[in-house]
Amino acid sequence: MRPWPLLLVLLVALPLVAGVATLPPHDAPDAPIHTQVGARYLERGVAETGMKNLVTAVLLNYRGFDTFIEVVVIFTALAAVLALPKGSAPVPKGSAPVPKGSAPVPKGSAPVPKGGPQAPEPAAGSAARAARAREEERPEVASDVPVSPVVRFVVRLLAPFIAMFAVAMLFRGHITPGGGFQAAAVFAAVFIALGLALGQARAARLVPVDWRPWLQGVAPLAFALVAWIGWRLTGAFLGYPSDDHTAQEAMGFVLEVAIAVGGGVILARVFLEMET
Amino acid sequence: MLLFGLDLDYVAVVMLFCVGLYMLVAKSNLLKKLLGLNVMETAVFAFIVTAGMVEGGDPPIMVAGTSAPFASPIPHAMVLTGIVVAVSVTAVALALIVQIHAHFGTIEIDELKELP
Amino acid sequence: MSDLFDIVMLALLIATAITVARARDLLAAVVIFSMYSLTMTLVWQHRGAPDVAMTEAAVGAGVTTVLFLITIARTTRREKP
Amino acid sequence: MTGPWAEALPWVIALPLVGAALTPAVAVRRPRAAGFWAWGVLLVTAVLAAGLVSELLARGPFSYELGGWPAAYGIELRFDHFSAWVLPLALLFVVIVPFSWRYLDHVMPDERRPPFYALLLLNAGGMIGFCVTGDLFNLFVFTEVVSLSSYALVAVGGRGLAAFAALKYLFIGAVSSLLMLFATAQLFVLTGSLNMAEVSLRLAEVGGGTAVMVAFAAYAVSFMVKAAMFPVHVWLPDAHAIAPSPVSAVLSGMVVKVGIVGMLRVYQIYYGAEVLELGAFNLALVWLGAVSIVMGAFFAIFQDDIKLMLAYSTISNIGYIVLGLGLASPYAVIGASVHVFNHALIKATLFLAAGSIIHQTGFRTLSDLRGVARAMPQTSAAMAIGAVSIVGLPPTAGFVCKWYIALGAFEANQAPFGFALVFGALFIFIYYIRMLNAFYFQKPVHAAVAQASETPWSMRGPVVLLASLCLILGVLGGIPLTFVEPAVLDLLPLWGP
Repeated sequence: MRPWPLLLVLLVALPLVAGVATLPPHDAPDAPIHTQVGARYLERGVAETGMKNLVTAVLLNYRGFDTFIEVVVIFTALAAVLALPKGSAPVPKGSAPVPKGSAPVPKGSAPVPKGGPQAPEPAAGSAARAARAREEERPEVASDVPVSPVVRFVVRLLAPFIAMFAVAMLFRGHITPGGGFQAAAVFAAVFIALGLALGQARAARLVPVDWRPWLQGVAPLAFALVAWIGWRLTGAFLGYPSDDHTAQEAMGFVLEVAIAVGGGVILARVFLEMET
Repeated sequence: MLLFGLDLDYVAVVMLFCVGLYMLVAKSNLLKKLLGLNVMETAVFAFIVTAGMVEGGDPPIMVAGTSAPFASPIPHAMVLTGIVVAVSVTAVALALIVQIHAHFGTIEIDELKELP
Repeated sequence: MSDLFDIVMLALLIATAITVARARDLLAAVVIFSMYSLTMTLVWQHRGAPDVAMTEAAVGAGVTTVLFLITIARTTRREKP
Repeated sequence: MTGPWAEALPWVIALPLVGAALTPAVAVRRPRAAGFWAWGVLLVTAVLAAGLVSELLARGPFSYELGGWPAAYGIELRFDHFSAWVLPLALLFVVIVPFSWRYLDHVMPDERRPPFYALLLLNAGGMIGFCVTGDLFNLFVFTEVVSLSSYALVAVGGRGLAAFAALKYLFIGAVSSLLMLFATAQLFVLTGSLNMAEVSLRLAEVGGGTAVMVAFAAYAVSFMVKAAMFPVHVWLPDAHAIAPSPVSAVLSGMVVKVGIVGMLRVYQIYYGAEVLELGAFNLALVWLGAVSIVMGAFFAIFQDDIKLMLAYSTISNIGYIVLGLGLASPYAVIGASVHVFNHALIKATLFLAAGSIIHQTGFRTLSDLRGVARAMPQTSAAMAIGAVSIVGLPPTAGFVCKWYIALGAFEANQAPFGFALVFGALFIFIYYIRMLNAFYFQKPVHAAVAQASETPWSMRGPVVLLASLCLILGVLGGIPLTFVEPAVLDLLPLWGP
């Protein structure tokens, strides 16, 4: 065992312990965390936002912009997974011998020196390894493994109920714990379970191909739309009309549904991309 | 809960953080490193949630059956955002790991470094 | 009572985290990690954060674990010593 | 009080992000359309940014309260003089994207273009948001947008090694983001607020203490990693060298500056609160900066791969910026702040020119690229102008800032660091001389290099434009100063060693 990781960990641990040791005690009701901004949310949050679950109120209303950027982050994850090269077949169409931008280096050039493992990409060099890698890719995972009929039956039986649970969580998110993100994760779980039980192809049909480009971006788009509506109504980006509870509820509802649908589609798509 | 003047909850969080950090720097396996990163992330989230709690407090949901004192809602919103960010980072990292394995046939950093 | 629950849970968290670090079988490591996440869920529920607990259960313990499992299926299950 | 352009502040962030969300849908029939779409979106973003800057010049810094909530209760966006960086940022993207249209032909198949351009837009939107937000947690979320899209952009170009470089970047970047989240949480626990101005005010009430210092240290380490300072630079060379060249230009020119801008924001909070004696920290910055300059230049000398050399040169130049900030004298800070912009411009020139050469010849090392100037005179000239600029010779953009930083060193009675700076410039000079010597004065060794043709116009245009800007800004060096000076002079009274 090498000693330097332990040393590094100790080096980090000491200041961290020193830092947390001098914080105000965490369960005292008069700590700044409870007396400053948080206090106003607790006092006036329900009246100002019309949401009884204050976490949802903070997420969608007071700090709605954070949530906007947060759905952008999951969209980024999907874009990232989609942008990565697929499989290990040669990439470029057209003139193959011209090296792709930066990656491979043509024969004859010395390996890139120093600064890490900067060797040229073994385009031809390790054909054997590439072949083995391709070989390993073929054997399909879970979806082709025969699934016991009992499992298949149970999954098919339960899927609608689990989906209903997600919908319930979504609709009651402003009163009870839960909301868009949790519903999104459960939707994705239903999808993954169906994918395992029935096979990728049938599960993939749940999200029509034509809709995918729109559905995967629906959460940021809905946020932009609601932000624009709020801008028109109140003059502030992502503003909620404070006296109109119907409008508040409608806007919050649109956001929750968009997060659930968009997030669910993105998670399911990431799952599909990684499987194939 | 105090022990030798140290807040035990916070110290436990720092210990989790350090276990994660150790996995990240000491393990050679890329998946292990990623698990370590996830442990670290969860530790920071635990720190934030702990900071927002209040002795005997109820969740910040204003319905019949809950009463003051309430936990602060802002840390909860922060952690919700953080969890989603963490899973996004994990998904991208896993996609990269799959690529590395498809190309080099290994996910051990020691072996990757020895490749020509 | 509350203190006892906290101490047990924190000890369990640290124990699971260390087990994740020590497990040579990646599949076992991932499963123990999901157990770590679920323990964390209980702690957060206990600390008045049911929203966070639900998200962690669904996303942290659920989705993350599934993604890890897919990756293990496509790469390798053993960590080399 | 505020003019009509102030209303555009949230939209300048939302526009590229929404544009990214729409990219796959827009390009569903013709994947290549994604490039034009991204360019259009960035063009409109740049117009909005220009409007914001005109507002800034007319009426000074202004804020926008999102959702109409008063500052501390919602999220506040704040457009100050440092935020003016969003305009050159958007403009550089507008120049870089057309370069990528043809460049990508050999990098990826058409069907992967929509997600690629979506990532570029997300990166731009994230950086714009990072520069204008006035909220600490929001800052963290924007950091994650920028970082996550950067990790992916590193990996899009190749297999194996690109993925490995991206993963290394991801691990280090994720730890630095976590440290940032931890520091944010600590400040939140101490002050009960996330709004930067409010945190600063309340920190003054709370006073110093270990926790305040640890939060500062966590922020400092986190942003040093993002800026690739010397001891924590290890992720940068591989990632920046292996990414496709337009991406390298974005990463090296702009994404590392996220660390610098973040550092400036934290400085604003802490100097405003006057809770820490930061003299020691400034001294550390000066030393780290000096070491970064010398080590970056030193490693660059031994590189044969031109993109790897440019990547090491970035470490060296970040060293200049950090050295300037640490010196904490007006001239040095002004020079450093201007160098944030000028280095982005010069690095974009160099990476795009290098990318053109690699694209046309298929070679990427100095020894293979001997004599390329005869085959590609315009691109090589651009490369030469960029090289002269980055060394900091007089008629170019690089001169102004390095001159200011050197003046600042003498002003702060830190003459040895002024010499370190000159010494570093000498090192940098050596390796760029090596490059120019190989390009101009040696015989081609490969037929492909001798017979290479110039790039198509969509690639040559941006390179030529950027190179001429390097020259123009060398003559009109005062323009960026008008933005930076007021901001620095606001900050400096509190700065002091």
